[in-house]
Amino acid sequence: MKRELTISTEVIDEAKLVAGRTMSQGMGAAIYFAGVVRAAEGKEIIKAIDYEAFEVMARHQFGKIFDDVEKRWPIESVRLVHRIGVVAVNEASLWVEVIAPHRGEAFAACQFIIEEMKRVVPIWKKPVV
Amino acid sequence: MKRELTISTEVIDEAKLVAGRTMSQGMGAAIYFAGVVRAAEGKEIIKAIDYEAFEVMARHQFGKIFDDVEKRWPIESVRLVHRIGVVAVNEASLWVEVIAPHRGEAFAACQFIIEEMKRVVPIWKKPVV
Amino acid sequence: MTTKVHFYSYFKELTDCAETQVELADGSTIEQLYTELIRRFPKLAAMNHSTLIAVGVEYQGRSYVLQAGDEVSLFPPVQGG
Amino acid sequence: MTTKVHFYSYFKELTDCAETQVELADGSTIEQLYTELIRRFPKLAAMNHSTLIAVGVEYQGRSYVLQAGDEVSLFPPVQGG
Repeated sequence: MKRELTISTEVIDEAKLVAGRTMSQGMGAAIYFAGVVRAAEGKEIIKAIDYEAFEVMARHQFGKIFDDVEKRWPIESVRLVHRIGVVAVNEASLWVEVIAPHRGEAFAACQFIIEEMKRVVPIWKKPVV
Repeated sequence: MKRELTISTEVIDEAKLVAGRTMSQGMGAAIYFAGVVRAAEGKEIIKAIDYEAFEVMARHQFGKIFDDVEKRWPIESVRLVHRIGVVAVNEASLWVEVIAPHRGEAFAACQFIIEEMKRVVPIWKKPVV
Repeated sequence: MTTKVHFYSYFKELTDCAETQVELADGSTIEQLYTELIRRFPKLAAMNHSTLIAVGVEYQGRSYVLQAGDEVSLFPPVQGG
Repeated sequence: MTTKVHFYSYFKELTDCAETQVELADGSTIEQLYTELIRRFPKLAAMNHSTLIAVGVEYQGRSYVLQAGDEVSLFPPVQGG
């Protein structure tokens, strides 16, 4: 399984990432998830979220999640970008691409990656008011 | 719920579609599904799939699916493009975008749309060998 | 009553025809139309259990009573995506 | 044995500190380290049940026996995405 992980303060250029997709001829499904900063966290109206990562551990934990994905489903490729630092409302903080033969495993793997990330990857949010 | 349906013989420009996304400040999740033509249909190696639609009925049935989505989940917007005519291997025949407050409903609605489409929307495939 | 019938996908090849017209008594059902179509296009018979039928843009069952002006479509299971 | 400890997220604010060092007897566990940290930074005590602890890049439980050179990280529940 190909894997590409980016943890960066740069804006996530989704169109460019999509344009750069590679997919072998046996693959039939590409799923994308973009997680975008919302203006309201609870009842508070915010301007941005400041993301902090314990980066070396985050990379290691993402690697273990990708290992699990590879064992469970016939996924060809996962690309994941997590932005850190200040991410303004309406900008993406997370972008995930999963490429698979069929949509069932693509949806399952994409949801699994996000759920596992929220359980084990050391990244934290702080609202910017 | 905003809805945009395109049934067309033109190549689906995913990067351009993604770049054209609009999303209000309460939305936190955008899901994309791209269904891509595979080189093998069963045991046969193919060059393309020729898609035929009974277009006026297809539009009506997609409309009913979108009505159901609107009743079930707080989705802000659905955009769906289905290509018809000859679609070469490795090109997308279907592209779906769902924008929602949270990822749970975005994933659920996106999968529902595709499953319902495969059940009721009058579009057919013919392999091109 | 004259009813226009459309075929889609490989039903066009089974019937060698994209569109036909059937003359039916007023009050006829889709079932009666279907029986006449099978008489005219015997290869349709094998598809009996997988034939989908729409009147206009809505699916209808075999007991639907045809109205003047209805356009009926027959096709195999759909396969979008 | 000297153990380096890192704090992340609002644990840095609770302790007013990103990094500290603790002197422990050889063979000490994370539980013993944690007891010493609470003595030094009392506000951590309230977070007891939601504190995650890693040694290097792996999560570890309270009974883990610390080795020379281990770097320990303490942080609240993660919130990526």
